[in-house]
Order: sequence, then C-alpha cells, then structure tokens
Amino acid sequence: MYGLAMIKGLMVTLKNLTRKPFTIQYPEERAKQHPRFRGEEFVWYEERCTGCASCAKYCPLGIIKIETSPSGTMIPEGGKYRLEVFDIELQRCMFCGLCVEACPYDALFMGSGFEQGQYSRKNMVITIDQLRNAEKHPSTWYRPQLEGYEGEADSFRRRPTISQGDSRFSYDPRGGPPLGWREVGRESWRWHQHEKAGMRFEQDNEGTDTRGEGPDPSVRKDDEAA
Amino acid sequence: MSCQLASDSILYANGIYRVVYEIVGVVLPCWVAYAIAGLVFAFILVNAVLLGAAAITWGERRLLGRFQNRVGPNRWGPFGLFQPIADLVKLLTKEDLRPDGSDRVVFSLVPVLMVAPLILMTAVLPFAKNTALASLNVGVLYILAVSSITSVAIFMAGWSSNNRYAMFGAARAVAVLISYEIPVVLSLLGVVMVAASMSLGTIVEAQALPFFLVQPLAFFVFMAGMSAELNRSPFDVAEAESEIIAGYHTEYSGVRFALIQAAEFGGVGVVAAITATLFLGGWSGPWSEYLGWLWFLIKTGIIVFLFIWFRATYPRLRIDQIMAFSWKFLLPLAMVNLIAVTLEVFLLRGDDGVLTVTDLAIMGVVNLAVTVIAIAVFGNLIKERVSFRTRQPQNVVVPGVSTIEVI
Amino acid sequence: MALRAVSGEDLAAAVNQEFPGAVVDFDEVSAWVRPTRINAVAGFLKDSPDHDFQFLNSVSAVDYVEYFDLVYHLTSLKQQSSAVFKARIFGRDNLRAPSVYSVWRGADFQEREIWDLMGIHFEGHPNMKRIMLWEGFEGHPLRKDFL
Amino acid sequence: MTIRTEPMTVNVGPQHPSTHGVFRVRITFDGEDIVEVEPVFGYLHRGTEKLAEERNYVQVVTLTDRLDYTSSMINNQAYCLAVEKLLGVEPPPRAKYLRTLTAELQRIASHLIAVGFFVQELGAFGTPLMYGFRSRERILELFEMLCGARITVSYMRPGGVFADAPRDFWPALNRFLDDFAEEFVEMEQLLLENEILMVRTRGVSPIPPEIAINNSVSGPVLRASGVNWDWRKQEPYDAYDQVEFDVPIGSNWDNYDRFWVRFQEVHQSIRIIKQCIAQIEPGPVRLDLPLVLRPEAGREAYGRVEASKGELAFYLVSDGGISPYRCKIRSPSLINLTVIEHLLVGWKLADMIVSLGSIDINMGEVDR
Repeated sequence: MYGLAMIKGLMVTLKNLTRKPFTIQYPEERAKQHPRFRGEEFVWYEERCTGCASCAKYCPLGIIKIETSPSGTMIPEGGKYRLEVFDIELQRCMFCGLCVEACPYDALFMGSGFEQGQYSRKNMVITIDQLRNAEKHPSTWYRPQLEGYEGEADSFRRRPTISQGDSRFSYDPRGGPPLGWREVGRESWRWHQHEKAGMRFEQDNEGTDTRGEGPDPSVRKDDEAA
Repeated sequence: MSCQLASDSILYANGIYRVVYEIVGVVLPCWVAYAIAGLVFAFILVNAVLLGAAAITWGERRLLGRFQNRVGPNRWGPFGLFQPIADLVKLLTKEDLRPDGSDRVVFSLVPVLMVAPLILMTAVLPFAKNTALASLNVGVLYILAVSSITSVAIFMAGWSSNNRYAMFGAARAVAVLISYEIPVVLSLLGVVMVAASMSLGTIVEAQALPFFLVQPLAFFVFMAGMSAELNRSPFDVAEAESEIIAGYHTEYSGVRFALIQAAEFGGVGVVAAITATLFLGGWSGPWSEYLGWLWFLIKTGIIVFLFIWFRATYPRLRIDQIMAFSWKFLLPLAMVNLIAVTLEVFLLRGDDGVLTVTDLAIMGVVNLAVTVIAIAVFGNLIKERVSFRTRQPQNVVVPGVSTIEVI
Repeated sequence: MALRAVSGEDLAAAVNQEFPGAVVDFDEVSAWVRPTRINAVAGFLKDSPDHDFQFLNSVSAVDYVEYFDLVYHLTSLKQQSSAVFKARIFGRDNLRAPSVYSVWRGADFQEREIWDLMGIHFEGHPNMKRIMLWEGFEGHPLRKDFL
Repeated sequence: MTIRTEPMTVNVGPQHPSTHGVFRVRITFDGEDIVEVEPVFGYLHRGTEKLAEERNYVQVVTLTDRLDYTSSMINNQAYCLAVEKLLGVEPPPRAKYLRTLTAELQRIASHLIAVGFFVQELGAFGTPLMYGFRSRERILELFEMLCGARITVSYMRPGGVFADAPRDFWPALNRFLDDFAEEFVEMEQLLLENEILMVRTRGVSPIPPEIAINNSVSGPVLRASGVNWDWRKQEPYDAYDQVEFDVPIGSNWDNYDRFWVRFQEVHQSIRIIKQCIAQIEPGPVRLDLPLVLRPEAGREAYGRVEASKGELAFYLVSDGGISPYRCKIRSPSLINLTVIEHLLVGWKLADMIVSLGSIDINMGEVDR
C-alpha cells in the first residue's frame, strides 16, 4: 500500500546483491554430478556382452547397430556371439538409458561424461573400437550394485533418514578410477549368482586364455549345495 | 598575437578552455584558437559520454547479475571490464542491415540524433569547479530543450523502420515523453526558485544543503520523470522487450544499434550527472576543492545505481497507467511542491534575497511533511491492496473439498 | 469423494429415453450413439440436470481401419460423475460428423485437430481449418494408412 | 471530433521473446487495443501421438518427457497411470509415494517457471525469474540424483518407478525443503504485494467460471476462476488419497488470481511432500512386469493427472500388440488456450502478453 511493498521489494533485491551468486562458471567450476547421471559416452564391457542385441531392440530410436559373427564360427561354450560392429549414433541418442535397462548381463552402462562435442556429425558415432578402448567410468543408472547396494532387497529395506548421506557408499564415476569388468557386475548379489553374466571365453591377443577368470564356478556349486 | 577571452563570455569560467585558447592563441589566429580549444573540450565531452556509456553497460550488467544472484559478464579482462569493448567489436563487425521499405535517410540519421543531444547536454555540466564548457545562465532551460530532441529521434526510428513493433514503441515513447516533460519542468522550477538562478554552476553553489533534502518531493518527481524519459524501468514501455521486442530500435543492428545503445546508457549517465548537480550538490564536497570531480562521480554513481536497482526490482507499468501516473499523480505533486516552495521562499528569504542554511533546513522539514501528505492524498494509483490472509470460501462448486481463497 | 463413473448401460438408457434409437450399442464404460445425433445427445447430456456434464474433458478419434470411433470424455462437476460416449463413423473418405462446438466451446481445438490429423470434418464448427499442419498438406497423418 | 483509426494486424510470434516458445498469434489491433485474435499452432508439432504408435509401452515414457518439458515427471506419471489402468495393475505403495513426491517437486519447479515468466512478461528484468530458477535448479539436482537426468527424466515406468531413491536423496531433499522455505518467502516479499504488479494484473482478463468450464479450461486457470476442481482431490491417484492439502481458488478470476493460485499451490505441494516423507514405507518400487508389455486387445484406458498446467490425460487403446494402438494426449496447454479469445479481446497489447503468461502454456505440449 502506498508503495510500501515496492520498498520491501527493493530491500529483497538489495539483500540478494550481497549474497554469493548461485551460478557457477562452467569450465573452471563444475556442478556436482550425481552417480546416476546419464552421460554421453557409453561404457561397454566386451567380456560380459553376449551379443544378444537386447539394447538395440529396446532402443526407442534404433540407433544401436550390432553385427555379430555368424553362429558356428565361435566356440559354442556359453552361447556367445562375437561382436563385429557395435555402433551407437550419439547424434540421435536421447540418453533415456533404456538400452542399459534392457541389458541382462550388465555389459552396457551409461557413461558419466558430457563433453563429447564434435565438429562433424561423422564423429558422433561411437564405434566398437572406441567402446573397447575407452576409459570406463560407468554411471550407476539402473545398476544399483555400483551404488553399494548388496542385493535387490537391500534397496527397499531402508526408511528415509534425515541424517547426512552415508559416505561409505559414495561412488564418483568421474573422479574415481576406471572400473574393470569384474568390478561392475552383480555377481555378489545372492540371487544373481545363479545366473551369471555371460563371461567372455576367448583367446586374447597375447594368446593367454582368459577363460575362467570370472567368478569361480566352484562358488556356485558351493552355494547350490548350501 | 595573443588572444584574451572576454570576461563576460560564457566560456570564460572554464579553466581548461581558457588555457588552451590562450596557449594556442599565441601562435595562431584567435578564431583558429577558438575552434581548436572548442574541439579539445568537445573531444573530452564525447569521450566522457561514450566511455561513460560503456562503463554503465558494464556496471548495469554486473550489478543486475548480482541483484539476480548470478555473476554477470566476467570473461573479458578483470571482472569482465573489457566486455563493452568486446560488445562493440562484435557490433562493428556485424552486417549493417536496413529493412526493406524503410526510409533510408531518416533511418540512418537516427543514431546520430540520439547521441548528439547527450553530448550537447554535457556542455553545461560542471564536473568540478569552473569546468563546464559553457556556464550558460539558462543552463536548466537549455538542458530541457536539448533533451527533447531525443523524442524526435525515437519517433524517427519508429517511423522509418517499417516495422509495427517499432511503430508501437515510437508511439509509446512520444506519448510518455510528452506527458513527463511537464512534471519534470515543474519540479525543476522549485530548484531554480531556491537557487535563484538557472545556471547549473550557481545552483551547485546554492546547495549549502543538498536540494534532495530541501525538496524531497521535487527529487521524487524528477527521478520518476527522468526514468520515464530515459525509458528506464518501471516506465520502459517504449522498448518493452517482453511486449514489442525492442520497441523503436527493433530493426537496428550493427554499428547503428551500438550507437543507439550508447545513447541509451550514456543518457542514464548524463541524467544521473544532471540529477547529481541539481539535487545532490554536484561537485561540492568536503576536504579539497580539487576533489570536486570525485564527489561528482560518486554522486553520479549513486544515481546510476538507483536506476539499476529499480530496473532489477520492478515490473513495468502499462502505457495508460504510465500516463495516469504522470497526469494524476506526478503533476499534482509537482504543483504542490511548486506552491509550497514558492510560499517558503517568499516567507523565508531575507532582504538581500539569500536563503541561509537554516532557512533551507526549515524548508526541508516542512517539505518532508508536505511530501508525506501529498503522496498520501494523491496516492490513488499505488493504493492497490489485497489481503493475504486466506479464508474458507463460502460458495464453492464442489462441496467437501478443502479450499482456500484470497480475500 | 472419488468420481462416479456413469456406466455405458445407464448412459444408453438415459439417452434412449430422450432420443429413441439414438444409441447403437453400449458396453460397461461407454455408449455408442448415432453420428448424426451427436449434437443432440451432447446438448441433452450437458443441459439435463440429471447428468449436467458441463465439462468436456477430451474429444478423441480412433482409427479402426474400417471405421472411426469418436470418443467424448465428459465430467460433471456438480454431480461428480464422469461418462464416455462414442460415435462410430464408417468409411474412409469424406467423413463428416456434427460438431459439438456449440455445446462445449472446449471442443474447438480438439475437433480441428481431429480434422487435421484424422480427417473427420466437423460440420457446424465455425473455423474448421487445419491446426497443427499447414493448409495444403496432403493426407491425415494419424490415420493408420498414412505412411 | 472522432479520430479515424485503422486496424493493424501484427503477427506476434513465432519468434517473439515472450510467447513461451514458438506460439504464434495473429492479432488485429486498434491502436493498442486488441480487436481480433487468431492463434496459429504447429511450429513444434512432432507427431508424438503417431510416434507412440510405433514404440512399445515402456519406450513411450521417453516421449512423454518431451511433451511439457517443464513438468516431465507429471507427464511420466500420467502415462504410467494410463498404462497401469490398461493392464489392470497397481504399483507398490512405495512407488506411489515416490511418484507423488516427485510429481509435487516437479509441480513446484513448473510453477516457479510460470510465476517467473509471468513477472518477466510484466517487465521485471529477470530478477524474479532468476530467483525462481535458483530454487528450480535445486529440484533438478534432486531429479538428477534420482534418475540421472534433469529435464528428460524418464523416471517412472508402468508398474512403479525405475529404481528407488539413492541413499543421499533423502537428506538432500530435506536440505532443499529447508532452503526453499526461505527462498520462496523472498519471492513472495518481492512479488505478492508489489503495487505495480497489482495494478497491472488486478481485474485484467477475468475468466468467469461458466466460461472457463465451457471452454474445458483446467488446472490453475480453472481454479483461479473460482472452481475448486482438482483431479488430485476428485479422482485421487497414486498416494494423493493419503495426503492432506487445500485447493486454492481465486475470487476475482483475473490474472492476479492465476498468479496467486500458483503461489499457493507451491505451498500446498510442500505440504504434500512433507507428508510423503513422513508416510513413505520401505518396500519394492516396481512391479515385476516384463520389459515388453502386451495389454489385452480391445481395452482402453483414460489415465489422467492434475498436471502443473491442468488436466493431462492419456487415452490409450490397445490391440493386444506391444505398442499402443492409439495414444491420444489430452494436453492441458492446448485446451486452456481455447479461452484465448475471451482472454485477450478488448485488452491492450501489454496485457495480452501477461494474460498469455498467466495461462502458462508450454509449446511442447500445445503442439505435441
């Protein structure tokens, strides 16, 4: 009334003048990125992939292209296909993460970066070689095992707490070291041990046999026996 | 061949001008010295206005940023100080567009016509003691007259652009400028009456007590009127960016746009300087006479800050409300102020026609009371009020739903 | 407090009482009325105090290849009830249906959208133009045969 | 003497700074007064309904994010409710609470934008908008914590939500609620009683309740017209039958009331969120449904929610296949625009922008 509220408004803006800005200056500072952030580059573990192409089928835009070698050219053990092409057209990707949701073997993860800007559209396609060679910083989107949950049921057992976050479970995809394929699976989950992720059985370039470097098959037997 | 400036010349009081004139006059004919000294001072003034405009764009953007809890431009130079230069370079390298169907001559003339009055206005401003280029004895009148050229330029811009938004902006700008000229002139009459002079230098010297304390009502009316004439918030209808894109300068780009922006922000600076001179005591301040320029800058800065602060806080009024505000609120206030000041000057002035500091203080106290009463009486426009208590409404469409209503 | 859904049977009975023969069919949620009677039925459902369906939630069209279904979802704010009535239009070319614009102004853009995307022309609508696509666009994209 | 005036037609939009996106309206002015209005849509038409017929039921969730991009969570919720109705299933209670909670957070975010842009259109140079964005930023951060994205969330799935909240979500939510109370009071002090805002909006463009109902207007606009109709009350979905809140309504039906109703709804949303936090119980968050859903042939469902803009509904028809046979989106923004002629004609250019802001349209939803 009589401009008093206008003076009150002036005081509000004056108060904010003395306050620290809430924006951050991007290249120097970065916003805190949460572990579930659906980043641009995909993280793919060839050792876990069976070439089932669930991700390609489930992609709403159909931007994942998978070609496998014909069946019979590979050793039949584990029923795996060898992948020859795994292209993800990032330019059309909307990062919904449904491919990750569809992957039954924890082989595909969302990445955690967001700086894949390119000058040419050609470069916006992630190829299988890039996926193989990239540093692997997987996001925890749809992968609760990375958030420190020990089992499916564990995530439902808690009540919301007022206390501060539990630092034991803080996983920082970007800041931490890259994760290998043995560290990201759900093998430690009790129910998951019975249906192990498809492990890759193949001679690698050095000629050593990587077979059996997954979780020890004997564990499963013991578990079943128990 | 030495030249001496006549002591009754309007340029006589200006020390810089006189020194340049006399030194140059030693070697060159007097009329050349006259021109060279004028050009030297004009150079200073043009740069003062344009650099001032650059500084104000920077200050406005930084301050608006901080008012809005963000940082503002900070990439170029320390604290983003070179941002205006970067803007200028960007604008200069842009294509100079002229819309199809526009009036070529008028369209091109506008930026010049926008900037020229500002520089003309600075000619009578005393930055410090004895520094006004021309100590005109009708300084106030001169400023009012010259500042009106801007409205012609704005209308030219709107008309020649062949754009309906620009036309809207121009029509609004002219309407606003015409209505606000009157309260501004009336509010200045009070100042002139107390100072008993129209010369800005004399007005500064008369301010033993700054006039915004002596005549708060005139200060308020002048600030509001100048906000409107400058198209500043909350009266920025002429270039209301959310309604009519950019108003009259919608079609301007490149270097012409740069000049129009310079005129706008330079206008803020010049008007702030005039306000500081007329109401805040100009260059007068404590300590040394030679620090006058500093006091002047500080006072100008305060006024500029006020303009930016209002812009950060207030929404815009509608054009008819702006007119109503001028005619129904500011004009009566200016009249009240004029009558009050006339009576006070008539009663308080001594036989020698001089008002002492005590007289000014008495006037200030009386005028403060007058201000409060006048705003309370004429404050119809700003009396809108809603109660913020909520209540359970009586007749609702769907019974049984807990509902609250504003009273 | 929950909304009471008027069953198709009740709706069909009420409409049939007012306009005999207007209802073609009904199931548990909705009643089908003759396309020619849409406007009359709509006016009745809106104005009769028993129903009082003042609020038209949405008008949809569904392409079943042999025929189109126009679906009207209604709500009564006073009665706190909702109802659905449909109209079945056979054919694929030059389809016409009466507009409910005069009953519920809210059908304005939705009917235009149906004309634009499904190709059912509403007669009695004052501004039956394309809404999403431009005039001169060939075909109606939401039809099943539009590729 | 009467001055002869000539009507002038101006295209406002689709590149106008304050038509909320690519909305275009062809307006005939007499001076500054509006005599004729013709809205033109379709500049953002992406054919969402047709696209939905090509995708399976879960993939459509990603399309709903892009309808009203300022309230994606609520769009997710509406679509998931429709699919659940189609399947005849009900999500587990914890999922219901999580949905309610996130939908209310999203409503706050959306209303902050609505209020911010409303005042921006009144001419306040970005300050209330930035204050709104300041709080909205925190909400988006919470969403990133929940589901890895800020705008295109895709958080909900038919049969629940995709995953439970992470461990640090709850403390962060509580911190947000504490800070938001303070920040929101600041916005109220700045805006609610501001005289300029009041003279600009009081009594401008009123929509009487009869006209609002006949024009199928919904959401805050309908409530500002004095009709206390809220689908969260009338047809409680998810956990809304477990929480208490009031329905704010307007008494003058004008722009100010629409603005005020949004402010009050933010308060009510906070109330709901606090009750959700208190009531939520541990448990599963997603039904064990297959990735590819196949509802029975011939079923149809009309799932609606009270979105931030109004009644958002998905009308799904199934033919037994893996994708919806028909997915009609009842978009509140488009249908609220029906009232545009009543809203604008007779008012001034400056009011037109503000009135458009007061209905709070979102072009992603208008054009779909």
